[in-house]
Amino acid sequence: MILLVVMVALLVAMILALLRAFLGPGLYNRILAINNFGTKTVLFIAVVGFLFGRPEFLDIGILYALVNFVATVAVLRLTHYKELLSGSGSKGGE
Amino acid sequence: MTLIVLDVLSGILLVAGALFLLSGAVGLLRFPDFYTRIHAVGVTDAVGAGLILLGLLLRTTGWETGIRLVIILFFMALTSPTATHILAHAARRDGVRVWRKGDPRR
Amino acid sequence: MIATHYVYWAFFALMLIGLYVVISHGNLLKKLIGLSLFQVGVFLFYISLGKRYGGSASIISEDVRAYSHPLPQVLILTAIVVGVATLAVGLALAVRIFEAYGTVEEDEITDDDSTGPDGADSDSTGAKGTGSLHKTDRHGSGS
Amino acid sequence: MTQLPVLQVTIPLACAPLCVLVRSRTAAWLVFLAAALFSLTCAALLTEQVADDGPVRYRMGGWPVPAGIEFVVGDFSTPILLLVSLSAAAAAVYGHRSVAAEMDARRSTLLYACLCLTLAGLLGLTVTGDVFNAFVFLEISSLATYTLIAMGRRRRALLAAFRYLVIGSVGAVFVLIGIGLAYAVTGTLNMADLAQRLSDSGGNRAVQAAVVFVFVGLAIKMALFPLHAWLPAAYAEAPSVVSTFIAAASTKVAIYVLCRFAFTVFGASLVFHSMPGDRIGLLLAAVAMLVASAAACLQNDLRYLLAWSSIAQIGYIMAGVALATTAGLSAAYLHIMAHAVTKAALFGTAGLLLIRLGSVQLSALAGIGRRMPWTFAAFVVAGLGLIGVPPTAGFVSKWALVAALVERDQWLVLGALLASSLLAVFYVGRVVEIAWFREPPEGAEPVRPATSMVAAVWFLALLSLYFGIDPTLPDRLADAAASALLGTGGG
Amino acid sequence: MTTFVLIHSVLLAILIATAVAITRMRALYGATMLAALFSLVTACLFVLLDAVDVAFTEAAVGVGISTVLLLGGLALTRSREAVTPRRRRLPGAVVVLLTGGVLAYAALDLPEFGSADSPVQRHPITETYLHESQKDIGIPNTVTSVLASYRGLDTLGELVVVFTAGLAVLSLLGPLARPEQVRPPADFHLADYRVIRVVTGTLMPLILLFALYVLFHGDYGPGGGFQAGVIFASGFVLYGLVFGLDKAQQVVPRAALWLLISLGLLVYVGLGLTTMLLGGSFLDYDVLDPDHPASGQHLGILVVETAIGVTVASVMTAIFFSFAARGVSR
Repeated sequence: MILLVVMVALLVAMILALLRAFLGPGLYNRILAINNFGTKTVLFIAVVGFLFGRPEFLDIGILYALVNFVATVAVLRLTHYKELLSGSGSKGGE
Repeated sequence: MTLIVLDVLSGILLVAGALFLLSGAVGLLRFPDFYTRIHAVGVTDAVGAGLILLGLLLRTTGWETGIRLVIILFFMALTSPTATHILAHAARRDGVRVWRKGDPRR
Repeated sequence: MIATHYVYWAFFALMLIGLYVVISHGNLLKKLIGLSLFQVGVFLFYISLGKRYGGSASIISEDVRAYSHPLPQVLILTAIVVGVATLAVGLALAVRIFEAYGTVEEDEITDDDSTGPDGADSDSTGAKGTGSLHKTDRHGSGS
Repeated sequence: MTQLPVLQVTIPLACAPLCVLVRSRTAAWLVFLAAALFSLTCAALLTEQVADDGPVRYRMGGWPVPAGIEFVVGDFSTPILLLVSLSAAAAAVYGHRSVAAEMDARRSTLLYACLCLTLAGLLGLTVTGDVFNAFVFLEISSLATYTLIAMGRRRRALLAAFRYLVIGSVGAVFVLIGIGLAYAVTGTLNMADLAQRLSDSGGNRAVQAAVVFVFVGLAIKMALFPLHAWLPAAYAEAPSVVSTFIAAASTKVAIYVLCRFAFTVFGASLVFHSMPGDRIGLLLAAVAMLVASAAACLQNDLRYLLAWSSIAQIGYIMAGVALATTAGLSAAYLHIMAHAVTKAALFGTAGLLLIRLGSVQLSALAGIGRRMPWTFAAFVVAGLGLIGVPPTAGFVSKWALVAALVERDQWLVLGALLASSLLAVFYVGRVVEIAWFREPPEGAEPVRPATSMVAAVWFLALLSLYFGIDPTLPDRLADAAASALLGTGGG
Repeated sequence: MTTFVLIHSVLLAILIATAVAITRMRALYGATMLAALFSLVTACLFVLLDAVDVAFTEAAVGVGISTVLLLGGLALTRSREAVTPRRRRLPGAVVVLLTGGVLAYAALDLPEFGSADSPVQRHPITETYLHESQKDIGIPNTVTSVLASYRGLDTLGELVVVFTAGLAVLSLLGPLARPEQVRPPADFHLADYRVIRVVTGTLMPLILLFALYVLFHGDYGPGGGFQAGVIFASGFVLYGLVFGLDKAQQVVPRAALWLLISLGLLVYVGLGLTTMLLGGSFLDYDVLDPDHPASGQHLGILVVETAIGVTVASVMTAIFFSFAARGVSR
């Protein structure tokens, strides 16, 4: 029961993060929202395992924690290198 | 007896974690600019996720699941603040402006 | 009908959104993103065929009674890989197209092609093509 | 001997990484040549075996079907195996000098590797007895083909490859949806098992939708009108050796797969009787013949002209398939073989001209027939085959097609066929007129093309003549294929 | 079941909303971000639908590699999409309507979702894969048994597709730039941040370790060669992103990459040919250990997974390096 409550809270938090990702504005707000959503995903996977009685697949959660980080670094690095090349210091990509 | 204590304790941790997450998410949506939002999220996420993972840890039966939860906790503790840190840093370098009272919300 | 099939409807909607982007959007990168949406719709459709209520992941364990079907998962693993391979090749092509035409909008490229020197004679762009060939050659000769 | 079906596919497959590793152009070429010759040998042996002992089934990993994947080589697949291997071998002979003239050494090895992959993909697509495995092979050959097309000299090649990639992937996903729907209703992926479980599900709407999706997807892959948009640029901009090979093999394999799905998986009664597969097929075939031939007349670039003519030829083949009679299917198989040989020869010649002239704009071809008589004579022979003049293979197959159409009273399609042939006389004639009867530009020297390339082109042209004079072999293969498809299936 | 339907519907709604948002967003960096988010939601759905292996792959591919590649592609092209003109909308709408019509028609006769007696669940191969595989192969993760043994040929095909993609990208974007040709690093360098250097330095060995774990644990849990390969590659990608391309290429030289790309595929095909020489059919691992077929299967699957891991890791690394080097050398 408590797990279900946590799950609902997670889903609500996901939707809120999603709205932020839609609204932006700019690249940074989106990166933040996605990063946050990634954390929620890890927790979702952990909680779903317990909720349906097979909690042994947490490897996926580990992977997400890692990949989320790689993706964030990639976004920062690659968006920058674009701006350096084109020489236009745009404010957050929008 | 210990089982009930564990159960209650884990319940408290889970609910507290969920509350943290929710408050962080509301902050992410409602706060006026990037820096206030990253503040809301950066703090609550680490705590909320930590609490939920601890709560789940108290419910595990096998050591295999437990160790994975600990690993997730470790990775999250390592990566999440780092990501927040470089994100805020990069935003400041990039000239994302700080919101002052009276500015329009962005 | 809707109650038991709501899942399929959702996946079909997803496929159609992706398909629309692929056909109607002129930006080559956006087309590729649309293609992935289209594919993901199909992946989810396959996976949902294997799902069974009350079933669990098909990793055999003593205390589980019912499993979802492993076969759709295997198929989709393959399909995901095919999808990412296509994406990589498509992106590489888009990058080269940008270098050759200076744009990744399909309409602008078509205009450029019909008015540009390429339409009549291959010489000028042929030189361009060989230029890039030489470049890759320089990199490649040492490898 | 029992291992032949799998060797047929895996040896060309294994040659691809070898091509990458050897690092020298000639060595990579040798690897590709070896792969092509090996697969030709395999195909010939398999043809003999199938003709003697009936269909060969090969279970992968020793697993019982339908848990595992099986390869099935029957009468319906051996002509395609022979055709694909043969065009690969011709392309290999042709390719050595052609590639050397068109690109640098490092990319040449990648080109040969991709040719190996395309070959393996097409062969796998032909022999597989599992629908999902067919999807995988389809993607292997497609992805390799996109890469090959992108290696063309002009920047338009990149665009052609990208368009083909997007359209082709949509087609592949359509096939995937169709397979998924059929899987949802039957729970199996094995063709024979599917056929058995689908046989009593004629009224099932999901199965009908599956038929639609698989057919639309394959129609994209074989460039059936009106889903042909990717083809002209793709064939015309690819490196010569590539257009020689894929013009001969790849759309033909897609048609074969369509036949395989129609007759040995879904069943002719579902596709052509419960659903209007025959009427739609014939209609599209007729429109394709007319529109594409007319479009070919309007082209100013030889390779675009040939590519448009390919789309019209797909219409002929489709007409034969859509008749769903023994005569029709047999004619379709004959035309697949005849057109593959003819079109490979034509694209080969176009490649030769391209190397010497730097352009195959029709205006640039003035007088080329006098400067390169041997090369251009091959073009004329193959061009006659394209029109369907006796004694070429094109005549034999068109005659069979006409007979099959008359048998089913399809006069309108017959009319379209004749009109399209007339248009073919016009567009081939136009090229010949320019090349032979116009004055070459001032000071033009006779040019000597590479012997190996001319030899490959002449081999194909003579093959077309030989099959026109003595059509016993193709007739036998096509008849056996048609009756195998329409018979119990055996798929 | 109600819980399941609740979570499932919410996720589906999120998914479709995200898809719509992606189509409407003309800033392509934003669209890429949303595509990553889309992939996260997809992965949640896969977990919910019991497809843990697929979720694992989606994590590594969708969020990791696809995002990095899209960003790499964007960095080399243009990051803003032109407005879709009105005349382009019609063909899309027509095709979508037709396709949607056929799909809706098909849905009328599709089996009920999640039912235990749908044709898929009732077919005899379900029994083969779930129960007989325990006897014949003896691996708890049936997805791995089906993937590497029952349908080993499909997996070979999948590996060939990856290999082809590697060749395609290398032929299009050119082999990797040489380290000495790389321009001096620009002023913004993530390695300047001490925190990220330290964290990446700590994470790298852990990521590689995790990749090995995923490779060898694929028999018992979600994971396998492909996922391991992608994780390995994302380790190198992270390293290259933080410490710069030249450093990363010192760690993985180009010649080695070429070799490894081909090697995995050759080993896979070679294994198949070996089983044929030993008297079995292609990829029949039983013959590897005639006395104990199950241990032969174990050995075969292990070799296959390793081969996949090697090729996938090297192809993905090479693709990333190609994109990145293209940007640096311009």
